[in-house]
Amino acid sequence: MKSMLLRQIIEGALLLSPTPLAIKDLEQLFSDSERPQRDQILVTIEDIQLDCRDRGYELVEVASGFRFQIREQLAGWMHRLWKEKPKRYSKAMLETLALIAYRQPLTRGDIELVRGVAVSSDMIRTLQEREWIKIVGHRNVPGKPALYATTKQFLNYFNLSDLGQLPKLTVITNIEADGDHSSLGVLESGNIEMIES
Amino acid sequence: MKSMLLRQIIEGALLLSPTPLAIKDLEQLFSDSERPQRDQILVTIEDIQLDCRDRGYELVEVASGFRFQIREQLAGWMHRLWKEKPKRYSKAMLETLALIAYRQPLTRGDIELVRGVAVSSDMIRTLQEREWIKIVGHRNVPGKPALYATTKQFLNYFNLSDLGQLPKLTVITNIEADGDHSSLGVLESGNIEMIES
Amino acid sequence: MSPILPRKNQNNAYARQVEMPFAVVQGQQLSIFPDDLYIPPDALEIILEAFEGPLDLLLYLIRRQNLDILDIDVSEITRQYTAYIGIMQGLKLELASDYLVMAAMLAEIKSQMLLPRVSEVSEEAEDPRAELIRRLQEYEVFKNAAMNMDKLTRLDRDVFLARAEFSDVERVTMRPNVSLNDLKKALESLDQRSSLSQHHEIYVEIISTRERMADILRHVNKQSFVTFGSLFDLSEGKLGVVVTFLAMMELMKEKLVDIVQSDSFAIIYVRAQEL
Repeated sequence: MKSMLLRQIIEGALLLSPTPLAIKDLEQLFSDSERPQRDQILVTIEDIQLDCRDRGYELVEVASGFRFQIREQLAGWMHRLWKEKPKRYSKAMLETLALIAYRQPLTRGDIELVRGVAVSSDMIRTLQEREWIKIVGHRNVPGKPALYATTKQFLNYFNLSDLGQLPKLTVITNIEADGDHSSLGVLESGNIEMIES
Repeated sequence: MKSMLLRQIIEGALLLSPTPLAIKDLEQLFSDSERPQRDQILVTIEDIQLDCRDRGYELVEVASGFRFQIREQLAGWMHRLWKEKPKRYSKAMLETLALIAYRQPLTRGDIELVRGVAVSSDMIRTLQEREWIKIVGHRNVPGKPALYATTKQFLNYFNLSDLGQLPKLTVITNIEADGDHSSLGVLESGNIEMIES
Repeated sequence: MSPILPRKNQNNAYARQVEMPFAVVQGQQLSIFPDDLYIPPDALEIILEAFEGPLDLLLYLIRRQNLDILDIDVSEITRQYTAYIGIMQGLKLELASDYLVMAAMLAEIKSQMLLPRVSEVSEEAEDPRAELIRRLQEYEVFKNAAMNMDKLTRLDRDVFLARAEFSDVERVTMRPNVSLNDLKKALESLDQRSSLSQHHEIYVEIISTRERMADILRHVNKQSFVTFGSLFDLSEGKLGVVVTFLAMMELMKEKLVDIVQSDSFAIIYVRAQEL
């Protein structure tokens, strides 16, 4: 198959598919007789990526494969078109999700232990319905609590190809006696204003 | 505005929008101060069209405006993508549809109340696109939420002549307080651990 | 023997004067809410909503004073923490029981710190604050992780899918098949779940031992002496009685309540231990 046609087929499929396509999905586009080598597909993908470098869109790899997406720098303009306001997630939801992402697999009880508050069933169910987390097993203790882990869809949504790309956990070093205010910056964004009001 | 950025914004918008965009829609992407001339937009569109000539997709003008579409010559390969086994509907989707079928007419809020989880717009849209549900009115309360009901197409699909033919629900007896051990299961999962810790 | 002295006396004094204007001074009854102090009606509710739980509130109190987590002055932090709790209760805000459990834990640590040390050697190993410090540090790590997660590039907020339709007019979308039985089962399992979750909610309200502990604490704090029997609500049935009993045992174990009986078969009284 000519490389130009190969490239057009891959471009077309990636723009048509509502979900990311893995190499093996791309292989399925071809009949047995015309199917290109895996390497050829990869080279083609690199070609496409290179050609997009000045475009408003890019070809990226996320957990379940490759997808075309509109560049982050254009978000401001895109929001004028995108009628739905992006959802904001509560701190509780983000903390729960962060715990599952970094400590998986873990139980609801494990999450409650770290957060010091009860985790609502609704929150867990919402995360499950978004397909960001799923039950991957049960801990072998009385009650057999479910063990939760994150999914590929979670990684896709956050533009990650694997868990290793999650930001490193930061332990805030304790504030030095000489009054280093920098670490307080983190707090200020959230709570301080409210308290002093 | 630099022509490269202008072009990226237009490319992005056309790839984001599910419907074709007319020139006036494209103008709406820009704030008053940065809005380009109509001519400039047209020149940019021609530029983009030219650059796509060897691509798997093209920028075409249809009745209501411009849109990117995948080249017709690729139809054979693209069909293989669609031939993939359809994904099964999620449990959330089935529950939503079942609620509308059995308890119609009802609002999104009603569904959320029973399910305890937000109903996503995607889910409602998918059911509407399939023409299984439609809006039959609005409840006369603040916000005038839409009331959903099933359609004739829904009945046709399930081979029913009317809703009375829906299978009867098995009544679930309420768990009695005395001596039913199943209700204790709920306890074990959540609370008892605390005592033992 | 002395309680751990705050190393940053100046900081603390500053904090007391400027940053905690509505805390009651003199280290006495903290739940009394000064009448002359105006707090906008919604302010405390907002404060409470701003915190994700007791650990979050504690962390805030510590960080606000530039204090080192490793060297927190438990009695000062306890004082401030209970001041918050007291005010919130005074305003009849519904307070999650987790906050009260934390208050109890702080009180316990505080009392342990007041106990004379048997020997200098064991002091290091048995710092009663160790567990709290560990939890605060761990919580802070994930609080930060959650904030970082919010900053990650996100679909439909920062980036969007680039899609194009197929020019072919008759686009065949393969749609999942659904059977009537799927629908029936979906609704049945939903009904079952919602009836279970209704039960579940009731149990969480009535049966949670942790919550019951908080209830009892609330009760005994106010009246300082109550009869053992008055803490049970027989209308809750067997399960309720058992949970109340377990909660009371737990409170005793944690030395949060005293239970006194003057004679066999005499009335048993329950009293809150000094916080």
